[in-house]
Parts: sequence; C-alpha cells; structure tokens
Amino acid sequence: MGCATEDVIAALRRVNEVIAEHRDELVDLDREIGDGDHGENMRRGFEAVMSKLDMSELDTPGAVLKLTATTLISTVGGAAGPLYGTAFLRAANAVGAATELSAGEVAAALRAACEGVVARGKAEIGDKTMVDALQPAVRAAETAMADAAALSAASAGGSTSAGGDGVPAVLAAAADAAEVGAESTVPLVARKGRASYLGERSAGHLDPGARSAALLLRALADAARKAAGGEAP
Amino acid sequence: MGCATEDVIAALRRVNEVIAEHRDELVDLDREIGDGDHGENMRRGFEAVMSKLDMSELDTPGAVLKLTATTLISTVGGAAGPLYGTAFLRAANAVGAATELSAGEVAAALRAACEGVVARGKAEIGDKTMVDALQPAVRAAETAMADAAALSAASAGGSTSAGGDGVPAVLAAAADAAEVGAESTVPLVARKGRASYLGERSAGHLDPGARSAALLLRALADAARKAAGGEAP
Amino acid sequence: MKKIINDPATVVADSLRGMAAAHPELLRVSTKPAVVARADAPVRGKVAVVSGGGSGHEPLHAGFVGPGMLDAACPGAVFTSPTPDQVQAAVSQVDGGAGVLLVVKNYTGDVLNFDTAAELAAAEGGDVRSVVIDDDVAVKDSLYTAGRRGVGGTVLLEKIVGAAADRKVDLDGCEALARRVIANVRSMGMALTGCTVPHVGEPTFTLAEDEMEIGIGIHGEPGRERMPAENADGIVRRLLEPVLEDLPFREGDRALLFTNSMGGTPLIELYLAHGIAERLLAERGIRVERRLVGPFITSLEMQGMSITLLKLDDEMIELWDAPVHTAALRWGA
Amino acid sequence: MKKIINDPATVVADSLRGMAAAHPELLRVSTKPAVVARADAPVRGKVAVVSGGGSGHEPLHAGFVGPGMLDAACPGAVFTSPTPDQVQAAVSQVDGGAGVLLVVKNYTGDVLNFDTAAELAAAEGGDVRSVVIDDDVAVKDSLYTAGRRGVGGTVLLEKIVGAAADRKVDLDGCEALARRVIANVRSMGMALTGCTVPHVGEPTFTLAEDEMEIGIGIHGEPGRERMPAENADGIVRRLLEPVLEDLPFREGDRALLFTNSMGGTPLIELYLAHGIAERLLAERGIRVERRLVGPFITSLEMQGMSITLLKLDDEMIELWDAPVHTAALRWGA
Ligand SMILES: Nc1ncnc2c1ncn2[C@@H]1O[C@H](COP(=O)(O)OP(=O)(O)O)[C@@H](O)[C@H]1O
Ligand SMILES: Nc1ncnc2c1ncn2[C@@H]1O[C@H](COP(=O)(O)OP(=O)(O)O)[C@@H](O)[C@H]1O
Ligand SMILES: [Mg+2]
Ligand SMILES: [Mg+2]
Ligand SMILES: [Mg+2]
Ligand SMILES: [Mg+2]
Repeated sequence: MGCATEDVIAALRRVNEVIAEHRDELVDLDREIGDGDHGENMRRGFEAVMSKLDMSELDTPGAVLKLTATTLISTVGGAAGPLYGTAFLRAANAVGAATELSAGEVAAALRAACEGVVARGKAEIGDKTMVDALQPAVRAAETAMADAAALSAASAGGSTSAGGDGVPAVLAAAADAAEVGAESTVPLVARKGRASYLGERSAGHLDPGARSAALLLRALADAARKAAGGEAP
Repeated sequence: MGCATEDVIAALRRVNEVIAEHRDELVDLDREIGDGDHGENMRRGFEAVMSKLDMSELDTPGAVLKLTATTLISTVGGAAGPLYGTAFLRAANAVGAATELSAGEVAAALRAACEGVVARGKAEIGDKTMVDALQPAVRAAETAMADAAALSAASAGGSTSAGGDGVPAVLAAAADAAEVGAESTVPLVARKGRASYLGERSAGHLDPGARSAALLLRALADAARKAAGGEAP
Repeated sequence: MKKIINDPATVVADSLRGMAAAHPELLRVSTKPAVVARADAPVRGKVAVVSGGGSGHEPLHAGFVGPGMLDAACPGAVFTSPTPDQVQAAVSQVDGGAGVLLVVKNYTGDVLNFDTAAELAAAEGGDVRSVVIDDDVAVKDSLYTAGRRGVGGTVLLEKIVGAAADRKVDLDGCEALARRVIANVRSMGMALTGCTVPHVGEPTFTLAEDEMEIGIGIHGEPGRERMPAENADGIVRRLLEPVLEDLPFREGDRALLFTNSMGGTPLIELYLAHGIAERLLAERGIRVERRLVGPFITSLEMQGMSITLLKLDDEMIELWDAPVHTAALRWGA
Repeated sequence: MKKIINDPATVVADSLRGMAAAHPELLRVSTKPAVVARADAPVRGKVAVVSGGGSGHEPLHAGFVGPGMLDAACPGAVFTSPTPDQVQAAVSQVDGGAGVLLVVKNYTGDVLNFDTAAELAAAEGGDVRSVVIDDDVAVKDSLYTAGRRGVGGTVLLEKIVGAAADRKVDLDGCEALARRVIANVRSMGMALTGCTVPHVGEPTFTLAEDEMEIGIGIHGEPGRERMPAENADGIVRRLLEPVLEDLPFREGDRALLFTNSMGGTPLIELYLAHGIAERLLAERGIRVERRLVGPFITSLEMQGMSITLLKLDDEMIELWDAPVHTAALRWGA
C-alpha cells in the first residue's frame, strides 16, 4: 500500500502544525543572521495552503503538491517562497498523475524537489542554506530505498514494489539526515542569501531555512508513519 | 562703604560659577515638569555675560546690570531669558548712575527686579514660578534693611546710610527667604509656564526657575559677604 | 545618548550649516544669530511671514521657508524659544515694506521673546504684528494654565497665510486670516516613547513597554495622562474625539486632516493611523477634503503621533492648494 | 513592542488603506494582492516602471508612485519581498503597451520572486525586463556572497528612469539608463539602534549605548561590523570613504549627494550629517550639484543613516530635475 492523496494532505496538515509550533524559533534564528521573517513567512504560507486545500477537491498527490507549490509561491515571498514553491512544483511534476505514491516515487520526488531548489538558488552544499539539509536528505532517502529494495528482493524473491511501508522508512531516513545536515550549518560562513552579508559573523548560527527544511521532512515522516499505523519509535 | 562696580562684577562671576555647578540639577528639575532646558539655558546665558563683561569697560553697577540684562535676553531664550532679562533691566534702571550701591539701593533694585518679572510674566505667589522665590526675597531684604536702619539709628544716632556692611545682610536675608520660597513650590500645582500643562501632575516637584532664583540670590549674598571681608557663617 | 552629532552645544548651528548646503538656491542661512530666510528676501510689497521656536521640531519652521510659505524662521536652541535678537534679525532681513506677521506658538517663552522683539521692531518703525496659535486641546485653556499650546495647527497656518501673503494680501488681511485659521484648528498628540535633548543626554521622560502618554506637547514634556498602551484604533479615537468635541466639528463640515508623526513613528504606522482617522471622520459625516500625512512638527526621535483637524472654507482650500516651494512642503512649483 | 497598529498580521494592508485614503487623486490601491498603482494607469505608449520589495522601508516604493516616477509598487510583508502574483498584477495594471521595466533590489528573495513574475509575464506576451540594483558597498560582491544589496541608489534610479519613461523614452532606452545609474551609484549605511518588525515583536538586533553598527542593509539585519559609537564627523567619514573609493569618484566629478535617514534619526541630525558630507566632498574636489536629504528608504523606526552618491551626467541632471508628483517626492508639479 502506497501513499494516497489523503495521506499527502494529512502530511501537509502535519507540516502546517509543526511550522506553526516552530514559528518563533524560526523567527529567532532568522533574526540572528537574517531579517527575522522566516518563521512568519512559512507560517503564513502553510496556513494559506491549508485553506486552499480545504476549498479544493483534488484527486492525485501531484495535484495536492502543485496547489501547495502555487500557494507557497503566492503567499510566502522572500527567498523561501520561490525556493519551497519550486521544490513542491518539481515534486508535483515528478509524481505526475499517480494516485498513490510508492517509496521510490517519494524518493524521486524528494530528489526533484532538491534539484529545483538548487536550480533556482544556485547554492551548493556548505553555503549554509536549506540545501545543506535537503541534499543529505535526498541521499539518505535513496539509500533507504535501495536497502529496502535489496531486503525485499532477498526475502520475498523479487517483488516489483518496494512496498507502501517503505514510505515511512524513506521519509524517516530523509528527516534524520536533514536534521544532521541542518546542524552542520552552525559553524559555516554563509555564502548565499541574506546571511552572506554578515561574512564571518554568520558562523555560529543555525541556518533558518535548513532548520525549516528539516522540520518539514520530519513532519512528513511522522505523518507517513502514522498513516502506516506506526507508533512513535 | 557700599557695593562698587567691581563688586557687582565679582558677584556676577560668582553667579556664573554657581549656575554652572548646578546646571545638571536645574536640567533635571526642568525635565520633571518642563522640557529639560532650564539649566543649560541659564548656563549659556551667564557664560555669555562673563565674556561680555570681560570685553567691556563699565564704570557703574547700573551699566553692569544693564549689560547683563541685554546679554541674558539675547542668549537665554525660553521663558527664563526674558524674565531674568527684565529683572536685571529693571534693577539697572533702579540703581541709575550711582557708582556705589547702598544696602537700600540693593533692596530697591531687588524690588524693581521682582516687579519686572511679575509685569512680564503675570505670575502671582503660589503659581509655582520663580516669583515664589523672588517675592519673599524682596520682603526679607526690605525687613533686613528696616532692621539695620533701626539698629543703626538706635546705636549711631541717625546715620543717613544703612552702611555698606548692610549689603551682605540684606542679600543674605533675601537668599534665605528665596530658598524657603523655592522649597514652598514643591507641593504646588503650577499655573504658569510649561509646568501648568501637567495640571495636578506638577505637584511634588521643585520649580526649576524658583530654584535658579534662589541659587542666584545665594551667589550674590556670598559674593557680598566675601567683598565685605566676611567668612563663611 | 546616541545621536549623530559632534557637540551638543553646537547642534543647531551645525545642522543649519547642513541645511544651507542642502538648499543653496532656496535658503539664506545665518548662524549669529540663527536665522533661515528665503534666498530672495526681502520680497518687495509682500507681507513677510516669520515664525520660529525651539529647534528639535524639524522640519518646523525652517523647513517651511520659501515661496508660498514663510519668509524666515528663527530656530532657538533645542526646545528653547528663540531670543528677541533672532526675531529682530529675521524681521529686518525679510521686511519688504508691507509689514511683518510673526507666527508665535503659545508657550510662555515664545510669547515673551516674540513680544520683546515686536516691541523693539515697532520702536524702529516697522509694522510688525503677531498672532499666537494655541490649537492643542490636551491643555485646558483657563486662568490656571499658560493656555493651550501651539502644535500641529501651526503648519497649516503657515501654509495658508504664507499663500495669502504670496498673493499680496495685506497685513490686516493676513492677520485676520491667521486668526480665522486659529479659530478653526484643533490638535491632540500622544507618545509611545520620550526623546532625548542633546544637551540633556537623557530622555525627558521614559515610558514602560506597556505605557503611552496622551496629551503631550512637542517639547518632550510629559503629557496630561499616562495610561496603558492601546492599539491603533484606540489611540486614534483618543486623539480624534477631544479634537472633534472642542471646536466642535459637525456633520457636513469640510476639513483638512493632518496626521503627524512625532519623529520616530514609521510612515507605515502613520498611514495606518491616518486610515483609521479617515474612517472615523466619515462615520461622523465630516468631509475630509484635504490631507497631510508625515513628520512635519516633531519632537526629535520621539515615537508618537498627533492629529490636527482644520475646518475648511473655500478660501482656505484655495490657499492650501496654492503653489509652495520649501524644503519640506512643495507642490505646484 | 510599541507600535501604532492593530494586528501585526494586517499591518501592510491596513497601512495601504490609509495611504489610499490620503492620496485619492494620485493612487489606486488594491490589497489582494497588494499593489499601489498610479490612478491614471495604464498610460498608453509609455514604458511602465514597476518596483517593489518588503514593506517597512517607506516611503520606498509606494511613496514614489505617480507621474514622473513609478507606475506601480508591490509592497510585500514587512521586510519580505513581494510574491510573483503581486508583481504580475502590477504589471497587468500598468502595462501601457510600451513594455514594463521591473526595478529589483539585489536580495535573493526579491530577485527570485521578480524573476518568476517576469517569466510568467513573458509567457503572456508582455515585454517585461528587469534591472537589479546593487549599490551597497558594505557588502563585498564576490562568489562568496549573494552580491551587493540594493539600497539608497534605488530611490535615485526610480526618479531618473521614471522621468525618462515619462518623456516616452522606449524600453531599451529606459533599461540602458537604469544600468547607467546602477553603474554610477554607491551607498553605505549605519545604525545607532535596531528596529522591531511587527510580527517579530523584538528588535532584530540590539546595540549597547556606546555601540554602532556599520554597513547595515535596510532590513534590520546586523551590519558587517559593530564598533564603538563615534561622533558625526567620524560616522560620515566611515560612510563616505568606502563609497568614494568604490566607484571610484574622482576630483572634478559631478555628483548627487543623498543623505538618508533610516527612519528614526531626526532631521536636525540628518542635516548636520549632510553638512559634513558636503564639506568632505568639497575637500576632495567633488562637485555636489544636486542633493536629497530626508527619510526616503528606511528600516521602520531604526535610528541611523546612509549616504548615497551618484555620479551625474547632463542627462541624469535633466531627468532628476524633471517634474515628479508622488506622495513622497514632488516638484515642478
Ligand atoms: N540561494 C539560496 N539557495 C538556497 N536557499 C537559500 C538561498 N538563499 C536563501 N536561502 C534560504 O532561505 C532562508 C531564508 O528565508 P527567508 O527568511 O524566508 O527569506 P529572506 O532571506 O528573503 O528573508 C535561508 O535561511 C536559506 O536557508
Ligand atoms: N509666567 C511666568 N512668570 C514667572 N516665571 C515663569 C513664568 N513662566 C515660567 N516661569 C519660570 O520659568 C521657568 C522655566 O524656565 P525655562 O525652562 O528656561 O523656560 P521654558 O519653560 O521656556 O523651557 C519655570 O520654572 C518658572 O519658574
Ligand atoms: Mg528572512
Ligand atoms: Mg524649560
Ligand atoms: Mg524651553
Ligand atoms: Mg525577508
């Protein structure tokens, strides 16, 4: 069993909750090396996503992701708006018209999302941006996928799907890696975005966008686990 | 021996010192119930008086008082500038062309000064202004004069002058009364000047102008005592 | 105290030098005594309009010197009224033979110093009159105060009377017009923070995070009442209601609404407050026909605002719309 | 946090409503999405000049909408760049058939959002170009930063290019002129205090009584260096020298000197600083031929200032002097 439209919606609901809970933390991180709006921008954006989703009838995960993308683009503003917007847009394109997403499709969507952010923002690993959370997350997701595939190939003798209960594992791996990646931004000197104006003074602070990316992936992973009937680990 | 031109100049020098020493106190008093400039205005004014006196050759007390008046008018500004300016101008007119001032002339000059302030500012006793220091000072000076006259009439058999050593006594009496008068402004609600805008909130504060008037009279009294060879009481 | 200055004692003169440098074609600035006059003064045959007061309220008054408004301004020390010589010097620089009107804000110091100057000028044969503006409804005008203060209405008066003088209205006419403006204008102000006079070095008053001061003047003096800070709706209502009651303004009246920043309040907040005032006035049936929004009469860096309402007639509207070219107010020129 | 607002979430819209009320003849304001356009837009046959950015910098940009300057402005949330739909809505309101020039300040967020808007507009067939201004010399322009920020030079660019568009210069001409302004303008800013974003509620940074921040941007972000506060001479020198070196400006150059307040610095201090800058420039043989002094690109209530210097040519002078009629900048009209 894969990840259906209502699972994606539930996951975004969870993202909205988590972002709202962490709004002030993100604001504070952004005050330190930016302009203090990241938490409010993200909160405003996902709140808008929620009302858009409530008003719409959507029948594929791709449609949900696409509405999320356009809503973020038109309500977030700042650097994060177009970057997260592009991420969701690319993820939507990656999953196409599928009505249920396999773990493999989820991992592919993550890769597409991350590549979209890089294409738009031109940041590399180590520039102290959300890319420092997203890129390790993609790699971890793909490794988890490969592990799961190898495992199921070994045990079940070549099932074609990695299995619906692969989605929680893939997203959990992504979230774990994103958190580590976000933490890794602390000592870095920023080279992209507003924090780069601070030069050396940007070192010693967690990047707000990397933190929000890690929160977002953790919310998705929690939602996936819950959908699969899992409990807290 | 009365109060000669150089005595008046020395007395004004003392006034300048005392005002400079108390500048911050006057500023603070004016911050509480006014706009915080009284100390600086008075300091600027008497400093200007000093340089004007240094640059001028003056041969009567009246000329010194007149120069003081015009300098205060043209440098102090605010309410205090025209009020103290008028006070010195009226005092100058009162002493006329005399080259040495008797205690009686000093007392008369004080009365003229106080009347000038009242004529310009229309304040009455109890309005919480410099008049609350000046009017009691005038009365005390005149009482001291009368006492001294009675005393010298009784002892020396009707000397026409109350005597040069009357000046320190007259000014000391004026300064004492001015200090009491200034203190009496504390509980009052202001009815004139900027403090009146505060209504009831002006009660509980010493009026800055009453305080500067008391300081000024004390400085004059000290200078007169010193000129007469007296020591600290 | 944090200020972009060199020496508290020379702030006014230093600033005037910068103003002279910034407006070489418009202004002629002297510092001893301090006078800011329009570059082409005296204008022959025109009533000269002169104002002045303590510094720290910029752009008032020097920022309003120029064609269509003031002929000269006399800036005193910070929050200290100017001295009579300044006023006299200004008068003699700008008297174009048609008389001089002194615009005096009602503070004891200003009134006394301008009165002295007017006496001196009259002694020299000039036709010098003065009008005293007292539009601040926060202060009760009674025997027990120095009367109401002159605040925001001053800006409107200087514009309207300046325009009349520009059209060669004579001294009687200018004086009568000024009195009509004074009779029809009311203001009220409030502060969220105090301000620091350079030579004092500490704020004239301090407010807690949850306090505001209602009924302030423009000299950093405490207001009439300290109370819990309110939102914009509450603040605007507290300013507007006493203003409306005092004249009183009535349904159908035409008005100029002037929403003024005390200096430190950002424009985004000021426009927000202005919008509320417009709404409240519309609810009362008062027709706002002209408006002015910005920091025009300030108390250094104080955060706060004031509202001024002028009841308009056709002549005032025409004069308000007339061209003006000053450092702070400019249109049609 | 002390502000004259009702609700941090609605500050921008509430303020825009007040702005609409204040300038009914000049502006047409919509709030969903937020766009401030000149009332007579679109002007047929004229290049439309559109700018935008986070709010909190007022009067930039909405205060510069009107004949002779911007056709529309897109105000984002406070200190947050606007979204592509806002820009698109603005473009479609003002496109008069001669193309649209987007003036973008160089911040990642602004560039990304305007780029997206330009792509969308191009897809609909409009001739939409954008220029990115990056005049802040405090930031090293290198591979290791997001490049220099757009600050005070934006105001000058919008005036000059707005005047060219007004004279029916075509899109190529306007774009080339904008690039010439960008190539010739440099700025640097400093702060004595931080500022408080309404939805944050606390200052973005705090400085001790004896500290200042040099090389700040306009978003309340910390600057490049924190150092002991200096007097006005020291501050102006620290701003002016890197500006002069960067272009570099040379003896004999003609320049426009723009002395800008970050919002909370009183005019008395700003003129004082301006006077110092004029003196320093005169000493270097740089001829200041035009000047602008005031709060034109701000960071809410921040106390501080910036200096912008534009190397002038005859065409820029003529366009600077051309009539302009906006809420914040007005002359000759
Ligand atoms: N070029 C970029 N590439 C990727 N991420 C970026 C880039 N620039 C900024 N970011 C991310 O955006 C975050 C800031 O977002 P936000 O505060 O919403 O926007 P703004 O900087 O415009 O105020 C940063 O913490 C960083 O992670
Ligand atoms: N009408 C008046 N008559 C007498 N004294 C007055 C009057 N008004 C004000 N004063 C005195 O002036 C003092 C304030 O002087 P100052 O601070 O220099 O002027 P300002 O009030 O203009 O700032 C008050 O403390 C009061 O003693
Ligand atoms: Mg930010
Ligand atoms: Mg005072
Ligand atoms: Mg004063
Ligand atoms: Mg931002």
